[in-house]
Amino acid sequence: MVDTRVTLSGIELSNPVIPASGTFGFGQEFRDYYDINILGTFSFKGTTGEERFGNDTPRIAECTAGMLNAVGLQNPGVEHVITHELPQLATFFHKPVMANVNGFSIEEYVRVAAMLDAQPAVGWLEVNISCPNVHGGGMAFGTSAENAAAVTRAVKAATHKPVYVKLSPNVTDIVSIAKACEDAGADGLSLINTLLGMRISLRTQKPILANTMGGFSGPAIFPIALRMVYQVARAVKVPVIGMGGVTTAEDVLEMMLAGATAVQVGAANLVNPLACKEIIEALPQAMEKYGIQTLTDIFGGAWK
Amino acid sequence: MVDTRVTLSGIELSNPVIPASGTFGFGQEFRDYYDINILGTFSFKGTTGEERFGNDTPRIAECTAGMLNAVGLQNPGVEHVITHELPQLATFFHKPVMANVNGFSIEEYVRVAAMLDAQPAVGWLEVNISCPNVHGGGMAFGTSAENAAAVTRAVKAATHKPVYVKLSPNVTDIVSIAKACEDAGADGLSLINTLLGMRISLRTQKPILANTMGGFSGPAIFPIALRMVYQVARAVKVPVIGMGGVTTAEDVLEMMLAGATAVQVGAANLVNPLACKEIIEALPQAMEKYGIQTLTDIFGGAWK
Amino acid sequence: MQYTVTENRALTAQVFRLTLMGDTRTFTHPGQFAQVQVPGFYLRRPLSVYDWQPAEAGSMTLVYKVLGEGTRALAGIPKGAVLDVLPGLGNGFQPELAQAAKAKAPLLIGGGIGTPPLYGLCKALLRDGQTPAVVLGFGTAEEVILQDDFAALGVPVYVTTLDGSAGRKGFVTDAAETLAGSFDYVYTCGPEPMLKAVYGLCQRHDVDGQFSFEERMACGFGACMGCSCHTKYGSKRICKDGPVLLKEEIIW
Amino acid sequence: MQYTVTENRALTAQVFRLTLMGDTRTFTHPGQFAQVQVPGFYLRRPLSVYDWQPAEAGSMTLVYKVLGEGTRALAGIPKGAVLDVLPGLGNGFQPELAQAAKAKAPLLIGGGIGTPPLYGLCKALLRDGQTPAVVLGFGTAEEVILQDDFAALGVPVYVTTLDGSAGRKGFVTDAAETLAGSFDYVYTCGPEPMLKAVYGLCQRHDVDGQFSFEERMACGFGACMGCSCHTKYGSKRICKDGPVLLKEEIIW
Ligand SMILES: Cc1cc2nc3c(=O)[nH]c(=O)nc-3n(C[C@H](O)[C@H](O)[C@H](O)COP(=O)(O)OP(=O)(O)OC[C@H]3O[C@@H](n4cnc5c(N)ncnc54)[C@H](O)[C@@H]3O)c2cc1C
Ligand SMILES: Cc1cc2nc3c(=O)[nH]c(=O)nc-3n(C[C@H](O)[C@H](O)[C@H](O)COP(=O)(O)OP(=O)(O)OC[C@H]3O[C@@H](n4cnc5c(N)ncnc54)[C@H](O)[C@@H]3O)c2cc1C
Ligand SMILES: Cc1cc2nc3c(=O)[nH]c(=O)nc-3n(C[C@H](O)[C@H](O)[C@H](O)COP(=O)(O)O)c2cc1C
Ligand SMILES: Cc1cc2nc3c(=O)[nH]c(=O)nc-3n(C[C@H](O)[C@H](O)[C@H](O)COP(=O)(O)O)c2cc1C
Ligand code: FES
Ligand code: FES
Repeated sequence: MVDTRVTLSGIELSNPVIPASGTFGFGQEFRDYYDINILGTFSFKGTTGEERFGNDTPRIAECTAGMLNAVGLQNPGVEHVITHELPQLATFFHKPVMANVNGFSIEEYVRVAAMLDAQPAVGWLEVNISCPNVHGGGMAFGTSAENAAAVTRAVKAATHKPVYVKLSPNVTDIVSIAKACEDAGADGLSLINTLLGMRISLRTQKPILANTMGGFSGPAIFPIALRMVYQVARAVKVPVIGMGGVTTAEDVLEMMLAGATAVQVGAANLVNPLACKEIIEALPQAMEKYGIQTLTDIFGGAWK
Repeated sequence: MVDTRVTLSGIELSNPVIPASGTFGFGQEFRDYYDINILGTFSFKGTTGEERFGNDTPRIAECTAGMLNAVGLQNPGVEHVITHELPQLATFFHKPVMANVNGFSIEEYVRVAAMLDAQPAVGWLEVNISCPNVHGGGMAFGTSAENAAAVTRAVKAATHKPVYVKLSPNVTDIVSIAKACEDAGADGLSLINTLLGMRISLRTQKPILANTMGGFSGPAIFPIALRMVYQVARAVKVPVIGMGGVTTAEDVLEMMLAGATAVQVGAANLVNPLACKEIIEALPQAMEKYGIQTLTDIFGGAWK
Repeated sequence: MQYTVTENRALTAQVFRLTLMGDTRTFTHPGQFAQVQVPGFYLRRPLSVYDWQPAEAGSMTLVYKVLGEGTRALAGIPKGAVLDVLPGLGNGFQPELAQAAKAKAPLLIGGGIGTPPLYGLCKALLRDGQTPAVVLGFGTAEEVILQDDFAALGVPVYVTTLDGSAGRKGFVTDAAETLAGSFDYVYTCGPEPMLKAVYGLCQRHDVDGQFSFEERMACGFGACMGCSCHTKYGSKRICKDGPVLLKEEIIW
Repeated sequence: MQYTVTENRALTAQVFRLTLMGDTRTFTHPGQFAQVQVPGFYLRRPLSVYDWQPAEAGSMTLVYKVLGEGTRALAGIPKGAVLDVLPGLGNGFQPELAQAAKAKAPLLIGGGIGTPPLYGLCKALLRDGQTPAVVLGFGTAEEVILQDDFAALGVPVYVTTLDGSAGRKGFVTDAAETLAGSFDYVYTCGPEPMLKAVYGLCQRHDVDGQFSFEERMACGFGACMGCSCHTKYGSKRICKDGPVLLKEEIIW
């Protein structure tokens, strides 16, 4: 029997597979497809201080081996998440959940984080400083080391649970931003969020997305994500949650060899609601194929 | 009859399709497959001051819908290009060619550019400040606006032919770098070069590329390239040559709607030596399908 | 879930009829849709169910138009091939809500490729003892589909074409207008400008109805918020809370 | 170029024999290779030609081992399917150069999946009136391939396995060593450590030879510089200037 357990800031996961924020809602929609308690955990939909409708539609465009989304952080607001989504979730998910924290100002990040920090169901805060789909906020924090550090510091001061900062890949030097977050007290890092991309309709000759540009994710971005996970994991001491295009158990192993402690799965959930279940089931076999007994053994293997 | 002609800095091309540097050698290898005079032009292999072997092998890794290369600017050196490759080329290619200029210092860029500028067969200089596969040079110029401008200024001062600066996509803000090059005198911009990526072998648990990381190209990167072309073309007045994942005539049209004046095709040539021929042949039909009479009419259509 | 293609044939130059064998038990309402994975494409294609036999070894029929690359590829899939499909998505038409409103003589208005889901609906309404009539609108005669299918159900079918090459010349609403008074409820599916015109028709004649919408989707089962729209009762996901909206909640 | 699969059958648990019909006129030498597009994968897979009938409506046979995802998918391609293949790539073995060296009794040394290209070579050498012998090395008896094919050509075949489960136990060079004196030239293809050992054998016995190399490739026809190696005569592309290098140019 192989051992698929990993630990994120003191909380043990039965396996490293975590549905990524924005692709799993608050878990509800996947109940029809499988018992989501088999997951390591999941990261719930990005939550802001107030309810948001998000961007106009179309919000989705197809790409070769991937997709664009410009949802723009649609969510019911942190109050509603606490009063409705989390109690609901507690009826069918019995593990600590990862809370994806968003804001348009440091004050908003702090408020949302503090409120979610107080929820017993929440195991970790994942502070998203990298959403490319909102104007005048989000992304700006993720593309500067100083701003990233400022958000991290403020959230850490207001919370007790482990804080994972989610980094943007749309930067020249992700390592310096990662280090700034680590120095500011981040307990871990999540990467990557979506790459900024675009598609144009030949029929209308205009951008397909109402928002013009959107976040690019799916298997197409895997080599970029893997590179960034490798670079960051080597440079920091805190755990890294790797993501970007992960679709198979082999992808999970490759991410962990690059230095990821756990792995998130995003777009794959949308095209195949059973994606995470299939990855979790395939993982032991893939480990055996490559002679891996204990998953934590391969952590960072590619650079050690 | 539709009109596929475009003009790059005063030189008319019969069509906008240009094989990208590094994927077409000096034209020789494609002669077995078709008469390359049907091309708009082509950009020859990145040339440096001295002969280079490049990086160790493996230099190639496969990805979903794309590939990594870490060739590392293998080339016979500018002298040999001038004394052997260009005379050879003149025997079977009768159009101005695009010279891809590389260097590890501003002096080297200037020297290589000046020597190629003096060649009658050369129509344009494409100054590559963005190769991700060489240490201690190349990339560094492409990730800072000041350095990019400095290379541009120096090359412009030493040459007479139109200078296109080839930009790196591995940056936070490609528009500011593009503008810096324009302000420094660039006659046009080429984008994008490859994205920095990586793959790890599950068999060896080590990076597949001997160089660890490599440049990611192919259809997977198209939405990122298109977004950058859109952003840059809207922000500058000089022509933009768009590239990154272009594989079909439809991709060419999408790039031009984003604001590209001409379009380069890279990795597609490697998996299908007839790629550019097929694109050129399909272009008139694709134009008719979308009601386009004159190709230049759609230039920047998505932002106009 | 895996489904075997038992039929994939052209009805017109652009429209195909696709029948798939497999587990169809998750379909509960006409107007629901399936997410069809076309090999070689990343996202699934949402296609409404035209009709289905609900069973573990059941079957479903979809009628689709070749619009872009994905549906073009779908048209090339041979009989016997296996497709990955998510069935039973969305709310579908809910005649039970119309019955609560005591409707007896509904008018079904379909435009172009919005016509197929009305077929399953029509059968359901007949089973419920209602007396539906059908108005179908197309561009030209060559594009007319499913007229015979509805006729075979024994319901009155009124066809309109924009160029008058078949049926009455004009819009579906022109035909529906002449039927005013004879129907007490509307079910409709078609391009958004048509839905808006039908909404106007309902307003003018004070008739309630159910409207089926389209939106670009990623998941199709409510997880991504890709397909949200505003309604009078807050935001809804076209894929999960729709594609059918009640007239009263639509903001126009 | 398009080729129809006329055969794709297992020789062992991992090794398959693939025959393709189509234009094979660009093959001129044994040891050349083809770039096979496996549907769903971005890069082509380089596979050596085992044998071929050169004609516009010709055929080629490739023998390949399932190593990773691409070759696994290739093994699932049915008879009758059409594959996109670039044929006639690389220099191949050049017996004409050996003849210039007056070689008459060449030894062909194949290791594992390096064995196939030696079959076409062996036939060519026999046609040229030479008297080749063949040494084939594998891991275990279950992995042995093509022994009968060579035997049917009437040449002496010596098999070695690492575990001794078939033929002589040991390396190909152990077997070749016992034949020293009986051969005046070496052609070899196999994993690089084996090639290096064969190089040592040649050095010890002052025999010249031709060595076929592998490298990760993108294009396979000389355009990308993905497959370069150093030789005594400068850098060469394994795909275009190779895959066969002459012993004298190899740097070891
Ligand atoms: C709930 C619902 C039910 C539908 N039922 C039917 C049906 O029964 N028959 C039918 O022919 N069509 C139906 N459609 C429309 C159908 O989904 C599109 O025609 C189809 O997705 C186009 O795919 P493509 O690959 O040909 O186009 P492309 O333009 O190549 O597709 C690119 C992307 O855009 C999406 N897309 C393009 N047009 C549409 C559209 N109009 N609606 C939603 N997504 C789109 C595709 O799904 C894909 O993700 C329905 C749409 C929805 C939302
Ligand atoms: C000139 C030449 C001739 C060859 N002849 C044969 C032959 O006749 N029979 C045979 O079974 N094999 C042959 N090989 C090796 C064969 O190309 C690889 O086994 C095959 O590409 C592996 O593909 P995969 O998808 O199974 O592996 P994956 O590891 O999934 O492939 C990933 C990528 O790596 C490349 N790759 C992986 N291993 C190799 C390798 N050893 N050499 C080159 N590229 C590799 C693949 O082509 C692909 O681009 C030859 C290689 C070369 C260079
Ligand atoms: C539809 C969609 C919505 C997303 N919403 C969020 C979000 O609310 N918060 C967040 O941190 N990331 C969000 N993401 C990013 C993903 O969590 C993930 O970082 C990214 O998609 C890369 O992984 P993938 O390639 O596996 O999808 C979203 C992604 C998608 C596709
Ligand atoms: C094998 C290979 C070698 C390349 N060498 C060069 C080079 O020498 N100079 C250069 O400017 N770009 C080089 N490039 C980048 C391409 O010209 C192009 O910018 C990039 O590949 C994106 O286009 P694509 O997705 O169509 O391949 C190379 C790309 C590949 C794949
Ligand atoms: S398409 Fe994902 S929520 Fe509707
Ligand atoms: S693989 Fe491209 S040059 Fe050899």
